[in-house]
Amino acid sequence: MNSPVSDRIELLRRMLLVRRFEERCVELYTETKIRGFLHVYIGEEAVATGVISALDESDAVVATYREHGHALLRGVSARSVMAEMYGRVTGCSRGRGGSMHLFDATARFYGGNAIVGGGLPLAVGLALADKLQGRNRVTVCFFGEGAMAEGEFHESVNLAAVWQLPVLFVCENNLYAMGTALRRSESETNLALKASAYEIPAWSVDGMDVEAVAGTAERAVAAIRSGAGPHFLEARTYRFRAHSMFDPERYREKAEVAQWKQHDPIDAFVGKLRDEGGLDDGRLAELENQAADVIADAVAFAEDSEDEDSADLLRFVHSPGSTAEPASLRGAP
Amino acid sequence: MNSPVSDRIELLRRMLLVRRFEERCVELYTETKIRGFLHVYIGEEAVATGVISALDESDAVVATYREHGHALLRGVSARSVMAEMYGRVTGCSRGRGGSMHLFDATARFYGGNAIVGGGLPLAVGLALADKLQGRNRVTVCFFGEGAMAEGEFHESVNLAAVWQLPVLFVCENNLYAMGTALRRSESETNLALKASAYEIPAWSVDGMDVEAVAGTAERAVAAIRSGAGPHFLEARTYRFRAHSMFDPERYREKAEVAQWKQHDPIDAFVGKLRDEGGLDDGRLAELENQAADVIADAVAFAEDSEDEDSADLLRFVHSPGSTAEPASLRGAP
Amino acid sequence: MTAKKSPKRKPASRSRVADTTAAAATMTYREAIREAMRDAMKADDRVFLMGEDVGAYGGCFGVSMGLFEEFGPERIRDTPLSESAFVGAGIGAALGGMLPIVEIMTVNFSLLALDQIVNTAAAMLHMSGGQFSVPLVIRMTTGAGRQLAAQHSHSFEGWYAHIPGIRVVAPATVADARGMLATALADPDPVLMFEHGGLYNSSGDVPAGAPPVDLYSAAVRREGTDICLITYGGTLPTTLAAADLLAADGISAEVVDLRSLRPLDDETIMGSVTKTHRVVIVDEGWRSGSISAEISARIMEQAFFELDAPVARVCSEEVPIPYARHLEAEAIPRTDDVVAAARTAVRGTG
Amino acid sequence: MTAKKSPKRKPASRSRVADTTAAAATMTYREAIREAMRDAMKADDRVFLMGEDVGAYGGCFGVSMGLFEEFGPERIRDTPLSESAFVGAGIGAALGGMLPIVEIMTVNFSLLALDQIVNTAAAMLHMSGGQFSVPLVIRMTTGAGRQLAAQHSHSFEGWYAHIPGIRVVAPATVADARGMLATALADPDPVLMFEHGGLYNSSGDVPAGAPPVDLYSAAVRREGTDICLITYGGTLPTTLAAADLLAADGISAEVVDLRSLRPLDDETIMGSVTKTHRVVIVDEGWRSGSISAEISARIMEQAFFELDAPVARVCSEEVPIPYARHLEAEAIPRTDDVVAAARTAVRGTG
Ligand SMILES: Cc1ncc(C[n+]2csc(CCOP(=O)(O)OP(=O)(O)O)c2C)c(N)n1
Ligand SMILES: Cc1ncc(C[n+]2csc(CCOP(=O)(O)OP(=O)(O)O)c2C)c(N)n1
Ligand SMILES: [Mg+2]
Ligand SMILES: [Mg+2]
Repeated sequence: MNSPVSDRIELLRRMLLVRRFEERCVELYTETKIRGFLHVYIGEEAVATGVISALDESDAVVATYREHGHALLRGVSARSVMAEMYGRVTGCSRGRGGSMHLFDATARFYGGNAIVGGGLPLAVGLALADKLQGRNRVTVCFFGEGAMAEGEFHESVNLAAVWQLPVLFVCENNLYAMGTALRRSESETNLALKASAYEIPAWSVDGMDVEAVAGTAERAVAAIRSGAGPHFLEARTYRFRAHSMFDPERYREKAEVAQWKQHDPIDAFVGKLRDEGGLDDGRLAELENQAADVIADAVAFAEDSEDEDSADLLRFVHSPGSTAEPASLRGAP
Repeated sequence: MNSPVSDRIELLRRMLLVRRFEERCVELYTETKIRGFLHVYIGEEAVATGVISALDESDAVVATYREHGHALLRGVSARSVMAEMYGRVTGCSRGRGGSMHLFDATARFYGGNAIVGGGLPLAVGLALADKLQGRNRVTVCFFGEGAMAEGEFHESVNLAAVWQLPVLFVCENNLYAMGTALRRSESETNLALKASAYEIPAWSVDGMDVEAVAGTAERAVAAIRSGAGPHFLEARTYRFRAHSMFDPERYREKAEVAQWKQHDPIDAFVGKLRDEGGLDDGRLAELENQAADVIADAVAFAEDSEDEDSADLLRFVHSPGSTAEPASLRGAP
Repeated sequence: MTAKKSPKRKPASRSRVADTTAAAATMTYREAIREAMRDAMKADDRVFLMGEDVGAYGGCFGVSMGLFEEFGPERIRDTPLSESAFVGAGIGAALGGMLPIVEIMTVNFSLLALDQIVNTAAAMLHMSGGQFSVPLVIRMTTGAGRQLAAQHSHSFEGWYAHIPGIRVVAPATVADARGMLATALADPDPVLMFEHGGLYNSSGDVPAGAPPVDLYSAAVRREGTDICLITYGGTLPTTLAAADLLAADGISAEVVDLRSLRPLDDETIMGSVTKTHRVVIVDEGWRSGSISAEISARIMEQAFFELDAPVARVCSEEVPIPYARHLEAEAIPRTDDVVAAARTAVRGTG
Repeated sequence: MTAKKSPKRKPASRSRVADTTAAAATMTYREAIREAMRDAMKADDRVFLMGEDVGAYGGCFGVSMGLFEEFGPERIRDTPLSESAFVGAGIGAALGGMLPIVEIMTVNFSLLALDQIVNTAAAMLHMSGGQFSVPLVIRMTTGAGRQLAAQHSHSFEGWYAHIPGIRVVAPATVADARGMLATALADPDPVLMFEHGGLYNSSGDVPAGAPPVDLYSAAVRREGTDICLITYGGTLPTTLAAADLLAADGISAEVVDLRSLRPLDDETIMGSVTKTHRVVIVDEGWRSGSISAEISARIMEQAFFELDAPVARVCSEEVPIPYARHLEAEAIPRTDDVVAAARTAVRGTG
């Protein structure tokens, strides 16, 4: 599923899966099946769906703590993602990571990072490794507009630009960093313009239009693969839900949220497909059912899964067999 | 001496003092009177001379580890600066700071910072304090072009811009960060253009022309005082000497250095003043003698000064009288 | 900088504080910190709060809820996501005569500002030969227990206590949360205040007048004769619970709440050691190189011949805190661990 | 990530290393690190060096001098001044299958990259449930003694040793400097290597074949029976000098060089304690919360009943390191301090 996707229905299928999956996660959170912080991507699905559809299997993805969708879209199984949120040993991070730390080596999905901006240097390094090894691969790094104020953004983009590394920086501009509106966190609110100051191609795209995102991402990825160096893509989108499950949303007007919901990327795309043919009620119901099945299966899997053995708490602090492993480390009370 | 200076001879007098003072420091280093790292400003004097001449007494200055000139120009006495490099108790930092950590509260000279980029957040905070207290003061922050790659640059300039704080950011672009040429450290080598991406006025000036620097700095300071928010000034200059006393200079051609020495800011200004009248051999000799006297006096003072009492080693870790002070802290062997 | 001092002491003075809260009151730890900030803001116009989402959002853990509406955006100042710059700006503002309170959402993020804290805030006064004091207070949430995993759950307060030039305090009770801030603001040097996330909802009494609490003396939270349990912050409740269980078991445990991790109150610690001759230190920090190691070493140096048993430590397992509830619970000090360690110290067997 | 492992071990294998340096040799500590890097670069094309001025400049302390000319700008990679990004890029490159050596000029600057080191490098393997190991080596200069003052002179290696998920080594001899890098590169997890600035010009012998040195065992540098002096890195010479003076004074001191600060070699430490029953730890870190505290605490826990005197510590004074020579000398451990502490431990009087 990581080869470029032209099939429009497939794009819809993916967005639907992500949407329904997260809606279920919110329910499971209120049922206390999922704990910790939970950040959902509802409203922003077109961004990751479009961008990731432009990647090859061999490419790499670095995301944030709002990455359930990115993981699923990258091919991490719904079972292992859901099991991870349940804290099960069958989870993609063996229950150690949770919602904010989803990882999958086979999908080249490098997380899952709960430090805002923390993934940017990583992406630069992954791309550097490819360049040094002469591999023609692309690394995509997702981050929010709030992350652009962090020093890591500045240092990382400059490094990628000076070294002309194959990185696609994708800024998910949903206008808020928790409760902080873009204009209160960035002196330059035109983020593509800001990024172009690093002398790299920087484009903006309507993040609520999955095809626009996919098309732009394909162009950027192709350019990067052809050796044109790092690119920056700002996707203009909006977070329909609270930042996390603890957010009273005192910082924005209900009207503003309602306004943006008029541009729901899934409703919009469904409407478009209906108008232009190719989608009817039957097909849509089919997609919804497929999503429902995948999610039900994932939940059942998570419910039935085991927890990691507590005796294995200290595993993976160091690599298995390392002379630095447990015993020596473990401080018995 | 911190009120705006129009007197051209005064500008020359200041540059000469800084030049001769540092030439003496280099000798004293080879005589092992001065130790640690010593970074001289030789070739760059027009920048700090011009900028600081545009300040009022009440303004603040934040500099780097290459700050002997900035300290002298700000009115820190040659005696206390030299004594500091000797590590004497009579030094401006009581011998605790040395060349890289010159401080003077009365001159509002906030150092002296050996962390590249470390002074930028400080300057933003000083300006924030002025804004919150309704004081119409300007804070000038000096840093090298290499510092612009640090995250602190990015975060600090954005913060100053978002909050519209009275800071003048002065980038001393001498083309190298130790051995790293600008083009190898910045993807955008037009630094004023780069800074303008923060939506603040950003200008470039010939850093070898003291009057051009002074004029531009005056305009910037006036604008900031009138409430126009932070400004950025790139001064194009060159370091005639090695980065520090340990630099084999393997990274640049002798020819390049020779070429730049043709534009020595002092020779150039002397020539200009001769041509346009106002300076003759007699007056020049007088200035040289004044500088020589000040320096000789400073060296004599440093030589005759006492060292801090070793028993006072732990003083100033906390403020005098703090319940966290020594005894409790001091770990006897 | 002496000019700064007298007014700086203001917020600490009983009278001022008394004005605002005369009677004793019961409140949550969260409210206590908020009230302390409100008092300080009222008492001295040089005090202001800055940090990520402290304003419009109300604080990521709701600590500053309502202050934005009361004091406005200038004094309850939302910052961009720029930990290094806004902490450094706090240092600069302090140098400029303000009394900033900088909030860092979570201790893990403070690592992004560590250069400013260690290389500038802690060193400034000394590097400048005594000229520039930095009257800055940095508040941050610390600790595990909420399944926030490896980038939101650590306890670095003991680690920070290694740095000369700063004070490190960890209020464990509502009264301390209420009373320490004014004292911290009155201190001319940088103070780091660590608030354990697990304590925000705890409630307790604040004495009439919300008396200021000093930044150097430990508190004996429970008197005992058989063993001394030394702890601070988030593990005080755990430790007091252990003391109850031990009492039922006929072991009289004294509980010392350090309150300040830098400086450490050696006098109170050694006093309790000399009285009980047995010690267990309870610390949510990772065991190796934790503040509990420093305490053990000091007891070794200052009270070696008073010990009837080796000083024991109950710390967090040396692992990035995992998400799964059972693994997280396994990673941090539990009441049983403390009880077992105390039993072993007293009876030679857990 | 298993695929990575076998080849990753290559540079460590004797044979490979032997190829390049057959005979025993005398060289400086600086040359030893350089030779070790050269070998590693030749042995495995996934190895590269990156950092500020490691290339054209030759390294701020000349360690990489000449490697730029030999291996070129791709593998001896100069970075912009962006500590957080290039350390993070080292982590990413390691995840991408490379074996990066990242040089940070001075330990104080590493604080700018601490978030990447602690929140990512150290936690990645665990957070990912064992999927992503980070075979990264970070080298940096540490320590005082060159009058570089408060932002260039600290010793944070013991502080770093608090962090689970990383190894911390501090080669004190030329042979260790020569032999530890290959082992560090062969290790699948992050290794921080601390080079004391005062050691670069010291010279010593490297055995034939420059044998790799493991990353966990301490070395007994001098046998003794009356007291055990435990140290590492820059204070090994100081401590050996103290042992000579003590010998002249009739006190037989054993000297243990820790080599690895994380993990600590408890076995060797306790072995020496059990033999001598008296201990002085010499550590250039600030006293409170130093690695010496951890060692003292472990001796308390593991060898309490073997002790004839309390474990003593000789550490740096808790002050930002001052510039003035006499003050700096006063701030760090001196031979006399060690001798005095040892005499007190043995005779009850310095
Ligand atoms: C370094 C750091 N600072 C603060 C936080 C707390 N935090 C988590 S998400 C968030 C907002 C980030 O906003 P943005 O980058 O726009 O991403 P979004 O949440 O909008 O997708 C903040 C402040 C953090 N996790 N890491
Ligand atoms: C954070 C940090 N990284 C590295 C260094 C080492 N260092 C000292 S000066 C310098 C070069 C700085 O170049 P630039 O900013 O252009 O200033 P210049 O020396 O040219 O005046 C470097 C890398 C440091 N002091 N601090
Ligand atoms: Mg956002
Ligand atoms: Mg420069």
